[in-house]
Amino acid sequence: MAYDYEKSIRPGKLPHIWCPGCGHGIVMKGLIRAMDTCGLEKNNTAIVSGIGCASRLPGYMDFNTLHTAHGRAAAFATGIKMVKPEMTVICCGGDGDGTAIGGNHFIHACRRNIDMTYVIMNNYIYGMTGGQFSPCTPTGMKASTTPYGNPDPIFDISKLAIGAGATFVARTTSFHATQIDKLIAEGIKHKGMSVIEVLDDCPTSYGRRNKFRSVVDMMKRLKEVAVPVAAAAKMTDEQLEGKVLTGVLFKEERAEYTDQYAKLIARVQGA
Amino acid sequence: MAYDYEKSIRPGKLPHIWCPGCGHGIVMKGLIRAMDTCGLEKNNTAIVSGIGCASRLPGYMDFNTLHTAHGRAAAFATGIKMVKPEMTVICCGGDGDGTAIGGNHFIHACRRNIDMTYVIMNNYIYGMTGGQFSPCTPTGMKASTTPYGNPDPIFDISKLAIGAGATFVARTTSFHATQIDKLIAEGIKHKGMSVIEVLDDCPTSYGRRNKFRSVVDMMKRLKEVAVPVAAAAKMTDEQLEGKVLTGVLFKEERAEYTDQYAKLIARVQGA
Amino acid sequence: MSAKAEIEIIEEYCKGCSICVEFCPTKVLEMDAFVVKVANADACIACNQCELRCPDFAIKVHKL
Amino acid sequence: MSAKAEIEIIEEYCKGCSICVEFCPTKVLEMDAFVVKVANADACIACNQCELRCPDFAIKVHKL
Amino acid sequence: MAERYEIRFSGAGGQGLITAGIILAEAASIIEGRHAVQSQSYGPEARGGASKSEVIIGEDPIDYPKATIVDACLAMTQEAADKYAVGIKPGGLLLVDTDFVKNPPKGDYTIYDIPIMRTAKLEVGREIVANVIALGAMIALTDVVKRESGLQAVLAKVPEAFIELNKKAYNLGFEKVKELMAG
Amino acid sequence: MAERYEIRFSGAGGQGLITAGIILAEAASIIEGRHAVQSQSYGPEARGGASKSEVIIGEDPIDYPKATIVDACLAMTQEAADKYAVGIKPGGLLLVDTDFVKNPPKGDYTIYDIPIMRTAKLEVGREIVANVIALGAMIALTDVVKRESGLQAVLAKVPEAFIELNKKAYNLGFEKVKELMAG
Amino acid sequence: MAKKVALLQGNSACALGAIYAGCKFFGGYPITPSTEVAEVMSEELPKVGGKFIQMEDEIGAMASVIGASLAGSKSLTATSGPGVSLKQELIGYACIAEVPCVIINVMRGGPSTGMPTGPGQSDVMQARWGTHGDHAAIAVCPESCQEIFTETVRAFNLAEKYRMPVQVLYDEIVGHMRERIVFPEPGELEIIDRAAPTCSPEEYKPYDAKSDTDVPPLAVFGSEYRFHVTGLNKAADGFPTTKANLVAFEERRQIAKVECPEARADIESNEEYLTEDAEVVIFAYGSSARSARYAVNKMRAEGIKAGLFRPITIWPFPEKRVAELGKQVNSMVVVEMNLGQMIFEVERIVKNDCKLAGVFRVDGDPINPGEIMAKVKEVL
Amino acid sequence: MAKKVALLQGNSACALGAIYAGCKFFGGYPITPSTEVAEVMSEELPKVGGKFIQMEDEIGAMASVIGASLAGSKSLTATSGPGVSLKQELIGYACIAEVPCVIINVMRGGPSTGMPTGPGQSDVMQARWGTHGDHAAIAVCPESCQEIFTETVRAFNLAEKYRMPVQVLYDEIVGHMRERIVFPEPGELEIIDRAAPTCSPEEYKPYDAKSDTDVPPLAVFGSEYRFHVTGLNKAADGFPTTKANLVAFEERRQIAKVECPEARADIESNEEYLTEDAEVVIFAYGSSARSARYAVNKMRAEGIKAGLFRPITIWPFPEKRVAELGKQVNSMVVVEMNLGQMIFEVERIVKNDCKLAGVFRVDGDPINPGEIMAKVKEVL
Ligand SMILES: Cc1ncc(C[n+]2csc(CCOP(=O)(O)OP(=O)(O)O)c2C)c(N)n1
Ligand SMILES: Cc1ncc(C[n+]2csc(CCOP(=O)(O)OP(=O)(O)O)c2C)c(N)n1
Ligand code: SF4
Ligand code: SF4
Ligand code: SF4
Ligand code: SF4
Ligand code: SF4
Ligand code: SF4
Ligand SMILES: [Mg+2]
Ligand SMILES: [Mg+2]
Repeated sequence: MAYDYEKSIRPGKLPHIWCPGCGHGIVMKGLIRAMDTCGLEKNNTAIVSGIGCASRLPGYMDFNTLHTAHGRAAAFATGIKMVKPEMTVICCGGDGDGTAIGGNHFIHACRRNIDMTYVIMNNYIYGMTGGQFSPCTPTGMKASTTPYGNPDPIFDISKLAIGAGATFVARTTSFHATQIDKLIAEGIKHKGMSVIEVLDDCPTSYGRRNKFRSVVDMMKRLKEVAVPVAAAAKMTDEQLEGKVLTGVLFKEERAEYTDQYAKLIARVQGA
Repeated sequence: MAYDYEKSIRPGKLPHIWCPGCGHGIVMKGLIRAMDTCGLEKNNTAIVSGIGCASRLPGYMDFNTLHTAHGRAAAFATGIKMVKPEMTVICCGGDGDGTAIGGNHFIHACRRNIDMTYVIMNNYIYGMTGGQFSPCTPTGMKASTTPYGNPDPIFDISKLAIGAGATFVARTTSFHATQIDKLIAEGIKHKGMSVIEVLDDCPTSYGRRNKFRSVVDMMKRLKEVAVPVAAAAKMTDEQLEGKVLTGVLFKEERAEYTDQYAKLIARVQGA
Repeated sequence: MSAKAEIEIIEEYCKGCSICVEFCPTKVLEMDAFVVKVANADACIACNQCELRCPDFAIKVHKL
Repeated sequence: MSAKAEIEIIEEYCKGCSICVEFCPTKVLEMDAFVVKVANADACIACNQCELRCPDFAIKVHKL
Repeated sequence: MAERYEIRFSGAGGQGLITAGIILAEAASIIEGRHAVQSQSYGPEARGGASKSEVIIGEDPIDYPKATIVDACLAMTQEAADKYAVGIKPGGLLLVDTDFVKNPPKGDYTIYDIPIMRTAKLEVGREIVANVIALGAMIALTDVVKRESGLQAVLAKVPEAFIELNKKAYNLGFEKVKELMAG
Repeated sequence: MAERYEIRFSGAGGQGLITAGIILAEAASIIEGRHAVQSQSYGPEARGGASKSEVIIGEDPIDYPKATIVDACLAMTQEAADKYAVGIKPGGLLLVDTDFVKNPPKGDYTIYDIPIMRTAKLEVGREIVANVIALGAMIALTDVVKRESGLQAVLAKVPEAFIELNKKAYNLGFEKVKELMAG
Repeated sequence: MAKKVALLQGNSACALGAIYAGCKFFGGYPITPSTEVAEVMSEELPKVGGKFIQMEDEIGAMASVIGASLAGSKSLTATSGPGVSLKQELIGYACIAEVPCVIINVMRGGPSTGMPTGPGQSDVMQARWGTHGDHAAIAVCPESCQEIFTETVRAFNLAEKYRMPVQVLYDEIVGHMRERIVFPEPGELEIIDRAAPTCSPEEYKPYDAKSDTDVPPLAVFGSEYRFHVTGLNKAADGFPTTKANLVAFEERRQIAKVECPEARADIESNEEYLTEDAEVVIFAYGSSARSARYAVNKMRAEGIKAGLFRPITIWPFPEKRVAELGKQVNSMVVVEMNLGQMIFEVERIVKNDCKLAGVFRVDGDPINPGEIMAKVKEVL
Repeated sequence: MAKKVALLQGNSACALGAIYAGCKFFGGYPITPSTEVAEVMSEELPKVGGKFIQMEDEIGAMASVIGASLAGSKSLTATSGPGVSLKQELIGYACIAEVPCVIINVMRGGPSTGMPTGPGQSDVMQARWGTHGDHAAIAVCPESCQEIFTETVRAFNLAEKYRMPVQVLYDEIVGHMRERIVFPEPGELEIIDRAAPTCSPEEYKPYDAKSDTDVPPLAVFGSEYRFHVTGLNKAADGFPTTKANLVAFEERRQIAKVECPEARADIESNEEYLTEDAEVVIFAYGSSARSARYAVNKMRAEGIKAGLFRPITIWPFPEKRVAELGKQVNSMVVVEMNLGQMIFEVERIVKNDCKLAGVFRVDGDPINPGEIMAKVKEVL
């Protein structure tokens, strides 16, 4: 049987608004499979996003869904999780949303190690507003606000997340479709802040401007640049030039925030 | 002769507003010596801060000085540096200012690798507002908003800065007075984003609440926990438990932002 | 050669990105103006690549 | 034993934190209510610790 | 009251109809020195689906910048026709693409059709010029600017290498409509 | 017009004068069931330098919550005296610490002095109770609340172990002033 | 809250009022002179099983509060000037998404950093117009520690009832001074909880208004009523729309739910003191009203027929009553610790009906009764 | 800017106006419908040796603009609704620190995220009151692409002259539509640069006002005039103070410099169309005024004595002229793409002098001339 995505999607919400070939649809499918794998209960799960094309994802999902303001997903989600630690909280959104305007909430959620799973759909561009560069747009590339090539260096989102204290950090691409659900599922099961970066493609606002003939070309590039961590371990720096590591990049067990707070309450109320 | 601090200080501005024993005065002296070492010209140097006790520093300094809004120093400084790349730009401020509300501007300045020197005076507390915990207050400690002990994990500022892309990262403490100027001077000379974290003490808002008898006790603690990176290399994880590494933690040469932008302009104007 | 799966295409969802066409190892699919169509049903080996990769929930592989 | 330096204390700046007192290796300094004072001038070895550590710009070591 | 002529171009996002509107407005306001305002609709996300571009042309400055009742409308797809071929003035004009608009909405206006996309593909050999064909056609249909003004405006926008292609497209559109009206 | 009595405690930050004000307000409003408002000054950074705490006491609710003209003022340091021993009512009262306020500002009010800090250090043995001595003294001086109310309010605030110490301090302050006034 | 009576700082009274109202979540970021609200909440919340979190900034604090409210907790944040400015975008979010929450603004002096430890009343217009876009505002402005307690309770009630953010504004003077508080017994003050949906989960639409002034019930994340929330203009089902009629209906309803006559009457709360026969009325709110009452008493003693009109609810503005008073009196004197803000509203409402003057002050000192009396005598 | 004439989008006209005015720095963050301003600036600035930076968020953008201005560049940022809300704290900073800069607000629909691609005029009150604390505001509201160009130039002039942030508000309709622009020759439009200090560096005080409406000269970081800037209340020398008289002087001066009669006359700019003999005046601004002018023409043709009053400077509000018109006409009709904002100001000023009605719309569609005519006929 074909995979039953529909049972996780709100009736009547498809087709979604994303452009032909937009990678966000592929990530959404991976997320659905991951949530399925984890057996999440609809009523007991919240999906929270910011603003952007990627952030439109929750609207399609038949869960408690919250489409917040640009960049604020992690902070809204923190409020939900504090009040209802028993709920599974998933954040999702774009690279711009999560690392530009939302950078501060993102790093602080990592620091607290609050139990949520943050899926960043990194298409290295502000898709929704028509293709301005994001903190993840590779240096030198074209965007509507870098007509002469992007002068900015990029964030390595995973490095940033690890530096900020996230306890589960993984990366894959929209080409590696089956890895998406595996990593997200692992992130959901991990107790603490999990960050899963999925490199995907925005043919409309990035591809055209950067001379990709089609989204398939863009996906093939993702295939080429991805190197699984295990394989990378055996490669030279030269071989790794221009490559992106995929798989679980970091994992650590550390006290989770709402757990700690529950203990604090117990202590105060016990006293 | 005694060191001539006065020539860098605005006439009539001393005594400063900091409490007896506040570590910020020690850092300011180190900064003055460092600026001296680098032979900075007063008119050609800007010192930019946010809001907090630490952020009061620029007001005393006889340079171009800018006391901005809470958390925004790095962003204001970016504007100055873009317009006048020939100026030396120094940011300073507290742990709260730089890593709580100012976290986003901080990590993005690191990412861009814009040439400025950011001196974070980390007294692990919001001093000015009377001792609420900051993202750097050690877990379990008391602050006015953690009457039951702080449940939050801390940022390792250096790790965060490295994760975000800073190209010079160093740490010392207010006990290690002579190291302060050495590291800041090295940071100023480094082309790119330099972060120098100076652990110092707030006897008023942190010390009392956490049962330190005096600021001298607090300084002695700094002496005890500090381990120079070189020494740390030879220590076991167990020995390093509870210690803080000092010295230059990271250094890398990477294209500087305003340089890149100057090249872009040259390219456009040449064409 | 006989089809290993029946391919269902939900035309209202298909946006014609041609990802499924490109990644189908046996060239079962083809673009028809803006929408994909099954051009070579028998060649399907039920590998599921098309369903897996379609960003638009527009294709379903029903194994036979 | 004779002083290696003359210690200048700027009383209006001194806030009496006693850091200089504690870190002076030869116990030259002492607290006098809220302000530091030179209690044992001859012992000074001009090590500069007091000047270096005073957070308030209140002490100067003039080497003799 | 200033006299104003309102033209709407509609079709699918990506068909270049905003550009068509802009060129028409340039022909009127820059080349002919009259007044023109061009505007377009932005969907919720400014992408996908049907899109429209409106041009209002007049001898005096244009106050109200959006269409009131449209004098002439182009619809390149059925969806666009359904959505945007409304508010056409009694006695007005509607031009549709023969192949893509099978059911043009009926009303108190004259409907014309020419195979715009097909012409682009088969007669010019490049689908991308469909909007220039459409522009030529609309100018022929409405006479709102001179034939030469439209052409001049088109050519001012394209690189050397594409001049002939666009000239051909423009003229094809213009002539196909003139034929139709004559016939 | 509600009758109101205004008292100001001033001294160096850290001398506990805000607490003294709070205790007096509690004595009046909680223990005696009258009305009281306590407020304090915040410097630019809410720390360091001279500090003040004001209490206004009345039989009716207190409207204007800040001092208008002060009935009685305490100054524990010269800086505080210079800064805050102003706006004292003609015929009002000013109490200063004998050792620390060498030049109490002169005016149309009676000045008293007792060695508050010294008493704390030498007679009670703990400088920290200076504010309680001051409180006892001000209550003796002004009679604004009953002697017992003040004591009760003090004791309600301190842990068991410190009851005797504070009782002693309060009484010392109270009696030293009464003696002075009597003498 | 063991004692029935206590001498408390305004900020403590606020926190304890919130706890009384059933608040179970506080998300904040410290700022003078509001910080004590957070400090007391950090101590009290765990006792009642509530959650306190200090967020990374005021924006995060506001976001956490909205999230927490959607998860079912009555939620509070407290801040001052710069923090309120930072929260503006998300205050608008709470308006359009109709999420109940309470925002305390302990007003300090100056724009920007200004005078952090001085009092001010300069944020009252911001409370109405600070966020972009059309929206309604409810704001209350207590004048005493006791009233801070009761108005905080009322703010929660209004937030829950009208499903929106409610602001409590008071200045540094009341925030930091101490007065006797008499704690109401549990049950003594009315406590309103948001209306829960009564339909089946399948039928539930989070913005399904029965009329153009209706406040639809709000379900809770984690219950069986799953729903979607967005800051985009949306239809009754909570999903985005750009349909003109749906957008217009929602935009208008969200203002009308607060500004229709019934709601105004319910939300409005004024104190009138000796206004009945007054020839001059002083319009004052918050701690300035205390100075004004003092001045009124003094002037009455002098034989001047002065009265005080004190709006406790400042938004919506008490238009009807002010208009009536404008017709009654010879002059109105507006007293504010700012350079003239609410006086614009008074002017708008009283029109040419009476003389109008203002007493303004922004130097860090409270307004003195003497200044008020001088102005009254000048205009009378 | 090679051609003298071009068909340009409003947002492009804005960017090119800024370049004409001598702008050399843009700090921004993309947001619909203002993004094209940034896009054009990113292309144009390097050509003239200027700097474009896309910051991490709108707050950072505003901060960079203030920093850049202090370093001596005329500086610009452009944003829309949510971004404007986020900038509020730092707009206040620019006010109190008196740093010239220009903020473009391309207004879209709805509060919060609302309707990002629809037009609105709902931020006009926010432009006056959005930031906390007392402050003055200058805001202009052009109605056409040509006027966006010239008003952007004027905004820079006002910013430099009055040493403060100036906001340019226009809605999505004008921002995105294209019209012919005639480019002024260099020198054709007046360009004002900030006054530089004439005293010696030692004597220089950045806030050394000669009168209570004075705008002191602003030096530049990197010159020999070193100085200190803070967001705290400060004395003439720029250093913080809490001295009541100094604080009050500065707070009042910073409003008076904009609101004193001379400054008002200088800043004010209105268009009046057929108002001379008008019995009904339509008060409209921005793109709504275009609908209103269309309606006026239609009504004149019908014999109705209608006129249009269009404030181009919306803040400070044109009080004097509106008061005069209020006395002249029988009725005023305020037309706004919001639910009633400037009408409050009009009401405040015209008082009982004439009838007043509003035409409001917030559904994403522009106001139609027909709606205006219907309302005029209703009230006349
Ligand atoms: C406060 C605020 N600033 C800016 C915007 C405009 N905006 C909307 S989405 C977006 C960027 C989206 O990029 P990303 O998060 O990478 O998502 P994508 O569209 O690429 O999936 C921006 C800048 C906004 N809505 N709110
Ligand atoms: C927007 C804003 N939020 C909050 C504050 C209040 N505030 C002032 S300083 C400060 C914290 C200062 O802590 P830190 O930066 O560590 O400096 P320190 O005082 O410890 O030296 C806070 C929260 C403010 N001024 N502005
Ligand atoms: S603009 Fe880009 S990110 Fe947005 S829907 Fe289209 S392809 Fe996807
Ligand atoms: S409060 Fe702390 S940080 Fe601030 S001046 Fe005092 S000791 Fe220093
Ligand atoms: S299942 Fe595999 S073989 Fe069959 S159509 Fe899909 S991709 Fe092709
Ligand atoms: S991948 Fe999906 S959307 Fe794309 S062409 Fe195939 S079926 Fe259509
Ligand atoms: S110089 Fe050294 S020895 Fe002399 S007083 Fe200072 S610390 Fe003591
Ligand atoms: S260290 Fe400085 S401030 Fe402290 S006691 Fe010594 S001289 Fe005084
Ligand atoms: Mg993106
Ligand atoms: Mg600190």
